[in-house]
Parts: sequence; C-alpha cells; structure tokens
Amino acid sequence: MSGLATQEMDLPPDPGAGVIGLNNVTKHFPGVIAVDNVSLTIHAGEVHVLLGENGAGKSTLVGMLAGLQEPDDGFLALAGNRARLASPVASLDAGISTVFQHSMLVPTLTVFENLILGAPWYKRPNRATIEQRMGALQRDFALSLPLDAITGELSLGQQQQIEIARALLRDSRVVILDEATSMLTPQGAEELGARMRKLVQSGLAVIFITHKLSEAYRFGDRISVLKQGRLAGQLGPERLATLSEDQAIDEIVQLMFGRDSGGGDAERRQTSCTDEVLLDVVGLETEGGADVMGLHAISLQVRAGEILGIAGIDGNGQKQLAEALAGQRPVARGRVQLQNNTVTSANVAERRRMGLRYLTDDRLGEGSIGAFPISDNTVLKDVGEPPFWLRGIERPAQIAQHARDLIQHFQVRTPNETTPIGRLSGGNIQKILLGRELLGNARVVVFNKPTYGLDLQNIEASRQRIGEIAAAGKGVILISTDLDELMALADRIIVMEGGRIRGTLDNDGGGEALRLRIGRLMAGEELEQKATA
Amino acid sequence: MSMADDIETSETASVQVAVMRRRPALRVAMLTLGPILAAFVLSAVILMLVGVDPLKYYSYILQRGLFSGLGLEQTATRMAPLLFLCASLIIAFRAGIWNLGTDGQFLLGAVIAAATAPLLVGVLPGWLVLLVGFVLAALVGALWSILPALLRAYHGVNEIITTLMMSFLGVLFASVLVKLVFLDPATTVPQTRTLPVADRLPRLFDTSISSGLIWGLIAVIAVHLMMTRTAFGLRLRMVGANPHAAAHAGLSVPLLTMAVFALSAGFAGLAGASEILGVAGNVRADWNPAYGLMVIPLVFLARFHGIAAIILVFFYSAMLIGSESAARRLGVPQDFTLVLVASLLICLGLGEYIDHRMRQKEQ
Amino acid sequence: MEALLTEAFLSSLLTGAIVAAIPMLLAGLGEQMSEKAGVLNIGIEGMMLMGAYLGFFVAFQFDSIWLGFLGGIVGGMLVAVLMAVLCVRLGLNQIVIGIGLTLGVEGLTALLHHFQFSRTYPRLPAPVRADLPLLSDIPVIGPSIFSRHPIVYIALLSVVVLAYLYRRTNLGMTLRAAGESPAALDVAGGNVEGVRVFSVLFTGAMAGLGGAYLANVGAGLFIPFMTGGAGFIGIVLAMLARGRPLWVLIGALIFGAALSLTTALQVAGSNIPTDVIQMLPFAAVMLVLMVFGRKARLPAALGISYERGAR
Amino acid sequence: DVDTIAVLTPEQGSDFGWNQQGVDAARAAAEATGVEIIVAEGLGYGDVRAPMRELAAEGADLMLAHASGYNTAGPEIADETGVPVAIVDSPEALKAGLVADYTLSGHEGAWLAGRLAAKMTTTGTVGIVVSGEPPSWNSQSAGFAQGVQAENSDVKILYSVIGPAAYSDAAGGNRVTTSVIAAGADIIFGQGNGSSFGMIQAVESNKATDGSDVLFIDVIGDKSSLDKGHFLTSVVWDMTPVYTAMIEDLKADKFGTRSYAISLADDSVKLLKTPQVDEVAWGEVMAMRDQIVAGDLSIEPIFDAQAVRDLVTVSE
Ligand SMILES: Nc1ncnc2c1ncn2[C@@H]1O[C@H](COP(=O)(O)OP(=O)(O)OP(=O)(O)O)[C@@H](O)[C@H]1O
Ligand SMILES: Nc1ncnc2c1ncn2[C@@H]1O[C@H](COP(=O)(O)OP(=O)(O)OP(=O)(O)O)[C@@H](O)[C@H]1O
Ligand SMILES: [Mg+2]
Ligand SMILES: [Mg+2]
Repeated sequence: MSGLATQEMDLPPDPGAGVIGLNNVTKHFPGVIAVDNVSLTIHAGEVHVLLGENGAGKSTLVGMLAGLQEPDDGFLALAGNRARLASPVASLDAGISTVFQHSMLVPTLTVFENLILGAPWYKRPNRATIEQRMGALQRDFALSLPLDAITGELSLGQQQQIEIARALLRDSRVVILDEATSMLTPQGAEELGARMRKLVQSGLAVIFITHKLSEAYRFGDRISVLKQGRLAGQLGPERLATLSEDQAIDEIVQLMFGRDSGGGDAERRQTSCTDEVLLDVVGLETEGGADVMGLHAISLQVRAGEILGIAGIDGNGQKQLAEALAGQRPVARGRVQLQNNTVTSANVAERRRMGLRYLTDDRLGEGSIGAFPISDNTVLKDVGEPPFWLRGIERPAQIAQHARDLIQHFQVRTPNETTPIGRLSGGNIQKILLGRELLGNARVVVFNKPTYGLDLQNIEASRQRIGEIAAAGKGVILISTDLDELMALADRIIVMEGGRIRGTLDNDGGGEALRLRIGRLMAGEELEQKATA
Repeated sequence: MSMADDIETSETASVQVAVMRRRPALRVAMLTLGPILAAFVLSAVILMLVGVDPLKYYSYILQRGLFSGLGLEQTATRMAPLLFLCASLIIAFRAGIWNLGTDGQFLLGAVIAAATAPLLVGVLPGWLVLLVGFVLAALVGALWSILPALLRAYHGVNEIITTLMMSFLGVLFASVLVKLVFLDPATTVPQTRTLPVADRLPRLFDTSISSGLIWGLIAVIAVHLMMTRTAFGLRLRMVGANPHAAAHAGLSVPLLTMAVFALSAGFAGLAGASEILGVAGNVRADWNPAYGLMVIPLVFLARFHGIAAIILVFFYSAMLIGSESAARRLGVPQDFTLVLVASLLICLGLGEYIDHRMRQKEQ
Repeated sequence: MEALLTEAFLSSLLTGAIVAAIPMLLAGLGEQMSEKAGVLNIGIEGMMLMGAYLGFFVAFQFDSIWLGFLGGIVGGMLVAVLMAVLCVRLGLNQIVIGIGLTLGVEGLTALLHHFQFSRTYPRLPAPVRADLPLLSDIPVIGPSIFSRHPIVYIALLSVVVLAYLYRRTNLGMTLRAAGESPAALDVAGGNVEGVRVFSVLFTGAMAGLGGAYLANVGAGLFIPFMTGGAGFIGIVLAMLARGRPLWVLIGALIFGAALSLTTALQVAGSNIPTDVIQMLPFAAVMLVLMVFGRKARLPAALGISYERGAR
Repeated sequence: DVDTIAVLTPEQGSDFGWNQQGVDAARAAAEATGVEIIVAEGLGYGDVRAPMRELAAEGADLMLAHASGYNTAGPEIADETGVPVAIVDSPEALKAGLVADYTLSGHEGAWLAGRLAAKMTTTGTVGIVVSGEPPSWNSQSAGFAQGVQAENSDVKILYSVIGPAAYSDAAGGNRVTTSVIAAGADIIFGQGNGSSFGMIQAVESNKATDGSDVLFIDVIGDKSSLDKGHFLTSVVWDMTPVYTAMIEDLKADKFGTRSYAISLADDSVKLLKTPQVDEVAWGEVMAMRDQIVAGDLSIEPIFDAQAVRDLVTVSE
C-alpha cells in the first residue's frame, strides 16, 4: 500500500494555494486516533470529495473545519495564513458553512427561524431581506422552501435543502456537505450535484463527503481518500480527467481498501427460494397521523429462502410496515401469520421468540443505547436469556466474550467492548446491530436499510450475509432505497408509495427496464394489472 | 463524569466507577479527599463568619455522632429510614425516573403503618403485626405513585412535576388522615394511636439501635444487586436510558415504567414504616421530616452505588446526631448540616470536573 | 355558606389571591426562561429564599424597600451564578445541583437568621401602596387589585414585556433552540452557553425578586424556610404554561386564589377542614396534567447539559 | 437528689412566645430552687429521643419536654433511662416518679381578651387567626370566642387557620390576616410562631373597613417591645410556678402524682396592658378576672378543633 501513495500526490500542500489548508493535523479520541497527521488543501472553484470507510475520520475532519473540535497537533491555514477555528462562530466568520452528517436544524422552529438561527437575541428578525434572498436562491439553485412551516414536519430531503439554503445565505467561501446524499433519492442526489457545480462555478470551494463512489467521480473535481485516519491518497483534477468512471473507481477502491473491489456490485444473487410460506400478511392497515404514514391494505408473502425487496422513496410507509411486522406498531386491521401461527396481536418479544427479527434503520434512536457499553448493546434483545443470563442473573464474562467475538467477526473499529456504543462512528454502530440481528435462530428477518452509512467493503460483506441467511432457508424482507441493492439481492420487489403497495415485480434481472418500472411505481403510478389486491 | 450525565440516563455513572477503579489509588484518594476537605474548609469559613469556632464544632460533631457509644447508637438508628429511601432512589434514578415525591410516599406509608399496627397488637403475633405494617406501607406508598406512573408510562408526562405535586398533596393528605380518620381518641393532640415500645421492631442486642437498620441495609444491597446484576435490573436501566430502544428490543416500556414507580415508591413507603414501627411509634399531625429531598444529593454523590450510599448515609446520620448536640452546646442551629451537604456536593462536583479535565489533557 | 357572595368574601378572596400569586408569578416567569433554554432550574427555591433573606437584610440595613428588592435580585442571582457555573459551564446534573443548592441556601439563611435576627425579630415598616387612579375606586376589585405595592404592578408588567420579547425579537427563537437542540444553535453561530447562563441568571433575578417580595411586602421580615415551596410551584407553573408568560400569570392567579380560598371559605363560615382545601390547587394541577398532560411537551434538551462535539 | 434540670424546646428560646417563655421560666425556676439548668433549644418537631438520651446521660435529673410533639418520646425515654420527664397536653400520662404532665391552657385569659375585644371593636367584627390547631391554641381560641360572645353576641367572629405546617409561614400569616381584615375584622386574636410576625405586619399595614386602625392580641409571650402602636394586649403565660413546683415535688418524691397548670390566680396567666387599651374597658375586664379567681365565674376549656369551629361558625 505504500506503493499506492506515490500516485499523483501534491503532498505536502502548498499553503499559499488554497482557501483552506490542513497541515499535519491530528486528532485523538479516547482509544482512537480519528485523524492522523493529515495534510490537505481545499481550492476555490473545486468540489473536493472526501472518501473513506466508516470511521476513517471524515466527519472528524469536518468537525475541525466547522469549529467543533480543534486539532491536537498540526494546524489549519486560511488563505495561506495559520489560523485557529476555535468555535463554530470562528468557522462561520472564516466563511465556512457546514451541512453535517446528522441534521443540525431545530425541529420545533419554523423554516424561517432555522434560516436566521444564530442572529443576536435582541434583534428583530428581518423577514423582508430573507424573503428577497430566498427568491434569488430559488432562481439560481431551484431551492424553494415554505418559510412558515415547522421544520420537523418537512421531509428529510426538504430539511437538507434548508441546511443548504442556510449555508448559501451566509455568503460562504467554503461549503461542506457531510454525507448529504445518504438520505436523498437518486434524483435528489443528481440535483445536489448540479447545485454543487453551480457553487464552484461562482468561485466557492465545496467539500463533499459520500460513500457512493460513482457520485464522487461524477460530482468531484478532486478526490481525497482517508484510511484509518490517514490520508491514503488523492486524485487531482488532471488525473481524474484522464480516467473513466470504472478506472477511477478501481483506483479509489485500491486506495480505500488496498485491493480490488471484486466484481460488479450489481451482480445478481443465486436464488434459493422455496415454496414454503413463512410470513403471510393479509390486508394489514395501521393508523396514520400528522407525521406518520398510515398503511393501507398491505398483503404480501415471504417464502423460505426468499428475499423480498421493498422499494420506495423514503417515508412512504416502509418503516411503518417493518414496525407493524415486528410488533412495534399497533395494527388496526388485517392479519399477520408467521409459519401458520397468527401473530397479529403478539408483542415484539413474542414475535422475536418465534423467530421474527427486525433491524431498524434508526441506529441511534432505537437500535442502540448510546451510553451503554458495546457489550450490553450486543445482547439488548436477549436480556434474561441463556447463556448470558442464568435464572435472571447476569454472566458478565459470557457477554463480554460474545461482544469481542462480534467485534472481531464484523471488524468493528473500537478500542474495546466496554466503550459506550454512542462513541462509535455511524457505520460501526450499524455493524454491531447487524451482528445482533443475525444471532440465534431467526426464521424471518426484516432489514430496514441494512447498509445505509456503511462503507463499500462492509456493504459487500453485509449483502453477502443477507444472501447467506436466505440461502439457509430463512425468509428475508429487505427494505432499501438503494435500487442496486434490491436488484442484486431480491427475488421479488414490492414497491411502496403513500402507505400502499403499488406493485410487485419479479426480479428477472431485467436491468434498465426493471429499474424504470420500479421508478414509475415509486412515483405513484399503479401497475396495470393491480396484481396484489 | 457521573454528575454531568443527562436527565435521561444514569448509565455513565457505573461506567465511571469502573474507570475510577483502574486509576491509581493515590489519585482516587486525592480526588475524593480533596473536595471533602475543601467542603469542610468552606463550611468552616461560614462558621467563622458567624463567630463560631469551626474546629470546636467539627470535633464536637465527630465526638457526639461517631466516637461515643451513645452517639453511635443514635447514628445507627437514624440511618434506617434514610437507607430505605436510598433504595427507593437508586431504583428510580438508575431507571431514569426522577421520583421527587418520596416525601409524600414516605409520610403516607408512615401513616398507614401507624394507623394499623397498634390496632393489630394482641390480635396477631408481634412479628406479623410488623410485617403487616411494612407491607401496607409499601402498598400505600406505591399506590400514591400510581398517577404519576400512569401519566408517565402512557402519556409521557414528565414525572418531576407530577411526583412533586403528589408529594405536596400526600403531605397534606397524611395530615388530613391523622386529624380526621386515624385520630387516637385518647389524646388531645392530633396523632395516631401509639405502638407500644415493646411491640416495635426489636432493638439490636443491648443497645438502643433499632433493627430497622439491618432491614435498611438489606434493602439497599438487594436493590443494588438487582439493578446491576440481574436481567430485570438491566431492563429497567434500558427503559431509563433509551425507551425507544427498550421498546424496539421487545420490552414493555409502560409496564416496566410502572414497575419502577411501584418499587421506588414502595421503598419510600417502607422508609416511613421503618421510622414509625422502629422508632416513633405514632404519627403526629403535620409531622414531616422531609428526608426525601435530602437523600437525593447523597444518592447522587454515591453515584447510585449501594455500598457508597450506605457509607454516605452513615456519615450523614452521624452529622445529624452530632449537630443536634452541637446546636445545644455551641448555639449553631442544626440547619448548618444542610450547608455542609451542599458544600460537599459543590466541591465534589468541581472535583469531578477537574478530574475530567485532567484526564482529557492526558490523552 | 350562604355568605359566599358577600363583598367581604370576594374582597378577601381577591386580596389574598393577588398577594399570594405575585411570588409564584415571578418565580414562574423566571423558571420559564430557563426551561425554554433547556435548564431545569430546580434551584429556584433556593434562589427565592436567598432573595428573601438578602432582600430583607438590605431593606432593613438601608431602610429602603426598593434597595431591598435590588438586594433580593442580587441574592437570587448569587445562587444562580453557582447554578450557571456548575450546571451550564461544568455540565453537572441540574436536578441534583438544584436540590443541593436549595438545601444549602435553606441551611445558610437559617444560620444567618439565627445569628442576626432571631433575638430581635426586626421588622420593616408597612409597605406603601400605590392606588392606581380611578381603577382603585372600583368597589371590591379596586382595593383588592389596584391598590397594591408598586412592585405588584411591575410584576404584572413583566408578563407583557416578556411576551413581547419572546414574540418580537430573536430571544424566543434563540431560547427555544438552546432548549430543543443546542448543537444546532451552536453550529449556527449562536452562543448556547451564553443563552443558558443568561436564562439562569434571569431566573435567579426573578426568583430573588419574588423572595424579596415575600419577605418585604408579604411578611415584613425574614423567617427561615419562609418560601415554603413557592419556587417549586413556579417550576410547575412554567412547565404547564408551555412557553407563554400569560399562562404563567393565569396559573399563578389560580394557585393564589386556591390558597386564598382556604381563608375566604373559613371567613365565610365554611366548615371544610383547611387541610382539605389546601389540597385543592395541587389536585387541580394533577387534574390539568391528566387532561392536558399529553400535550405538555417539554424542550427536548431540558435538563441535558451541552458539550460541544461530544458523542 | 436533684441538681440539674434540662429544658427541651422545638425552636429557639428567643421567639417572644412559647419557646422563650418555656426557657425563661425554666431558668427562673432553676434559680429559685438552686439547681443547674441545661437548655436544649431549636430541636425541631422531629424525633427528640436522641437529645433526650444524651441529656439523661449527661446527668439531668428532670427533663422538661416543652412541646406537645414530645409527649410520646418523653415517657418512653423516662422509662428507658429512669430520668423523670415532664410533658404537655397528656393529663393521662402521669407515672409516679417518672412522668408528670403540665397541660397549659390560657383559656381564662383568652376569655378576658375576648371580652376586651368585644368592648373595643368598632366594626363589630373580630378575627381569630391561627397557624395550626394544637389543643392549647384551640382552648384559647374557644375562650376568646366565648368571651366575645358573652360580652356582645352581635359581634361577628371570623376564624381562619393559615394551614398545616404554617408555623414559619410569615407571608401566609400576613395574607390570611389581610383577608380577615378585608372581611371586616378590626381586632385580630393571633396565635402562631413565626407566622405571628406576618400577622402583625398585616395589622400594621392595613386599615379596618371603617378606616380605623387594626389592633392585635398576642398570646403566650410578650412582644410589646416590638410594638408600633397596634398591640391591644397579650395573654401572657408564665411557667415559672409550674416548673418550680415540679422541681420541689421531685425533691419531695411526689413527682408524677399530679398535673400542673397555669391560672389567673397566681398570675401565671395574665393580660398585658398596652397604651392602646381603653381604661374603662380594662377596669371592667380586671373586675371579671377577680370574679374568676374568686370562683364566681368559671370557664370550661375546649381543646377540640371541631368544637372551636362550631363556636365561631355563625350557623344561621
Ligand atoms: N466525540 C467523539 N468521541 C469519541 N470518539 C469519537 C468522537 N468522534 C469521533 N470519534 C471516533 O473517531 C473515529 C472517526 O470517526 P468519524 O465520525 O470521523 O468517522 P467517519 O469517517 O465520518 O465515519 P462514517 O462514515 O461512519 O461517518 C471513529 O472511530 C469514532 O468512533
Ligand atoms: N372594603 C375593603 N375591601 C377590600 N379590601 C379592603 C377593604 N378595606 C380595606 N381593604 C384592604 O386594606 C388596604 C388599605 O385600605 P384602604 O385603601 O381603604 O386604606 P386607606 O384608608 O386608603 O389607607 P391609607 O390612609 O394608608 O392610604 C387595601 O388595599 C385592602 O387590601
Ligand atoms: Mg461521518
Ligand atoms: Mg457515515
């Protein structure tokens, strides 16, 4: 891997050249070196993409630029001058605006209030100016926002627009976007790409973090790859121009993982589907509400060895379906049958005991308990069960050993199993939750966005495991917003829109045609034959 | 740092203790003794400001509360209700429930014990009288928490406000009960019937120490083990730390929340019974020792740890007993112990912060 | 009981309600700002008591009730400074520190009272009253409400001022952001610590003023433990008022009326035991919580200290 | 032999009331009988067993448990330690050599105060404000009400309890008294510890409904040094004769065979004369005092709270 580091490098950077320079920056956290002696230059007029596996230190780097953290070693330079960014205010004053990996809006405030947040308390909000400037943004970037809506009631995509709008309103010189596309639909991501292009054309610098390598290639002018806190390599504009997408991705993968990515990711899994119906759902309905989607007439079947994909734009009832299946959400009408047992009124624990598993997509909110050590989190769903408990008494050694095994097996980056799980990077938390669900004797597993936030290598490993589960004769429901993932894994794909099933399609490996049909259904078009009544 | 953790979770506390164990003994001693010393110095300054010789005062407290046989007996007796309250609060706080209503639960437990036990003497064997008193007190205490419990479990209403309200209400209700319902017709003073000395909790050996002490110790240790070593305890802690995660893991959050309230308030009721059946023998109208709020800082300083709580309760009781004596000899009102506890809390908090900072620097 | 609607009954009810409501109103308004900003200020009872002590001390020493009010504000703020340093700056647990501070102030003021006043029980002269022109001539209502010490009108006025500030300036928004999502405020360039410290100090000032009112106008002297839970009621009022100053006022008046009702009913010859009547306001709060509790949403970050960049 | 006595009070012996009278009297009695005295003040209303045991261990030969809240612990500790204890409000609890009772009632004095108040009210309404309803206060409230009614049955009596645990609620005392004045009372018969000061503040800062000054009648102690022209009188208690008799009985081995009381006869209950008192009325009231002392008039004490309420409630 040392050989790789010699490719097209402009290290050490020339401090005079960029808007921001990072000079031998290092940042420690208890038990980890998050950023290790990194030097980078951010140039005006460029989209600078940061890539790296989970926990590579990308968000930490962003944190330092945003004034949330200061480097333990090394220094930052602004326009060639050594500078300190000791607080978010300092960072904002330096013209750096950041859209963080996790939403940084106040959900109970209106959009307008979120846009002006940070203004002095004694001032009266100046609405006219903001409206005028929003008008300009709408012209230039097609950003349009309902100013008086309560932020928390808007979709995630709209919320992300608010953050971007806020960054633009500030007249920044540098805009940072940390995994801004992870919650967006493919079209949304494209729009964002176009916006970034406009921004750099007007002379700004953009730092863009993503796990999607093709996005990196298409949107980025310069790509830097982080690996375990170190800068593993960089592809400059000249070099990128000479590479095709596939070549570029190959090189990035080399930098990130030091090996080939191993075959096209869209390759289809060998099916293992049988005739035995494991899960039978008939006419399932749930109550909707102001901010939750209700489910209507959901009927579906999952057979042993089958992977049933569920596609749809985020927020169209997929999560509610998963919760209703897991027993976490009350069912208004309909029936759920698990291997010929009606479980409609069974609670979460009972369903779990009968072999129904559910991997949530809300890893911090409900998947884990941030303050608890990793060890406790690995057995959170088996409290009281042997071998970790005997007659209700905890056996700490067993639990710790189990946690260590899981950490090793899933390559979780953590000092040890006593670390509070909340301190891990998003991707590493996901690995632990995945491991937890695959433990024991599952019959049907519901995966909700299992690979969201994971790096390429882990995505691959996780997909492999999901395939293995199906191959072992279990039933799998795979909810995903990533069509590639569904097309690679699923036997059939259900498309949800507005809390209903819009259609069920066999995954015939139909490539672009299938993709197009799914896309239409996602947008609310009914399938001609209305197959699933 | 344990005192810095948020309102929802108390988890870091135990992690913290584990971390502490791994640090050199000298440092731990410094970090504990330093703030304690500072607190005593701070309080001494206050004493000097009002013209009292602090050395004399402190040595007096030690002598009266700790180093005299009689004082030690009184200290031990005073511990019993405080220990039950510690048990009550350890359950609640570790499960993320801020039960600030222990005073009301305590008093109503006391009143029911005082109302029933004297009537049962002679009807039931002595031990059964006491048992009935304790059981009823636990039930009544738990009953008094049922509204906050339901509101929190099923409506998500913050329990700080509801338990506080129920506490105010309970204190008044206890006095109504004493004045109007359980009045001893034989006395002119409004109070309940009195449980004869011979029928109270037996004393230990040849001393005046009430055996309530033993039961209190058992309660705290049992609760500590339950919360840290059992599946049930972990479930309660899960509910406290992240109810969404608990529900996701298949726990019935509402039921477990109800259980926390019932257990915590039940122990508060037992505290009341231990005071009545062990020491006081009856409840007078408008009696309210207000131990509940007082124990909160102690439990917190103990970082929700049972053994540490016992040690702190011991020293606090000694201080109470000693200061009663000092009040008489040196003319310092007993309320001064409150100043001492507050200074301790502040100094230990600052100490923890400094420790936290030092460890951050080291890394 | 048929005497219920006499002038005497109504006068004594109204008079008592206003007199009792003012300290709770001040405490509730103060607490409201802290809670908006995400600080559950349980130490308010202590701030109030310190305000009562220092308010009386200063008023007595300098023979001026207005200086006394100033002293009360300073007293409340002294305790608030401790709270701000320990809970906002250092991030220690707000509930425990709050209770600790309250207990400490109880002890300290009892001690000081013991050595300063307990042998002589000095009292302040009767406070002056300001009759509001015309209004104070209305029968029953006039003398009950519009012929009070000026501080009463100031307290009532502060409801309006706060409501204006919350609605018309960025203050309300900044406070809510600090209480709902301090990290969001921080990265937007707001000063989370500053806002929270300010709100805690404001609480201290209001609570201290309420305490000083209790001592200087309400009683004319300082007595240990004299606040008797008024601060805690302030907390409840703030939590129920859902961010609106006017609702704090309404709540305080209801509480005051319930307290005053105990007297008024007795004066009217009712035979209901006092203890039972005194349970009414607390029972009423529980009832309100049972009916509306579901909606009484508290700020998401209430009671949680903020540390930049912590995970 | 008896060489040391101890007095235990719930609050500081400087309250111009119950505690101060107790401590002062114990001191005077000790001096009169030539014994040492230990004063344990400010012990609160909680468990008094610990200080009692300690005092017993320190050699007290008699403990005066000067609070009705101490009357359960007192006899128990007497039994346990063998040291004689005197308690209040428990006439039944006598035990030879160990427990004596001194149930004190100033009802006769209060009755006289009631007569005085009824003579002097200009609004025709007087008020009774109490911070709680212990028996000794009830008997005085009842005595006062009976006195008022005996003097002039047209005078209205307003009765108000501040509330439980209101001993230190000075602001509550002020609020309630203000309400009672607003309802028409121009003379307030006030009983309370810390809350008394709030009552006095209310009396000073409010005018009666007819525009006249409001007057205050205090009990047990002598607060006239604090007066700003609103004190009418006080029903002052002097416990010195009681304590002196106790010590002498103890010396003569007769302790615990009888109860002790205060009375008009030996001036252990008496009315205080202030400049606000009307001379003529005072003369008439003093004449009635002599009648009571002579036995021509007798007033029965009423200790029950309900009975007091029945007396003052105008049930038309
Ligand atoms: N505040 C913190 N306290 C402790 N450890 C931290 C903290 N912030 C980050 N870390 C650790 O630093 C490392 C880098 O984390 P970072 O969030 O920068 O990763 P990332 O590259 O953004 O990963 P992901 O793609 O999963 O978001 C991780 O091991 C993480 O656990
Ligand atoms: N009729 C009444 N109804 C209600 N409250 C009354 C009444 N009379 C007196 N008060 C109470 O007494 C207070 C003072 O009464 P009022 O205004 O009549 O006094 P004043 O004679 O004007 O006094 P000053 O001479 O000091 O100005 C009032 O604020 C009120 O609280
Ligand atoms: Mg990240
Ligand atoms: Mg990520």
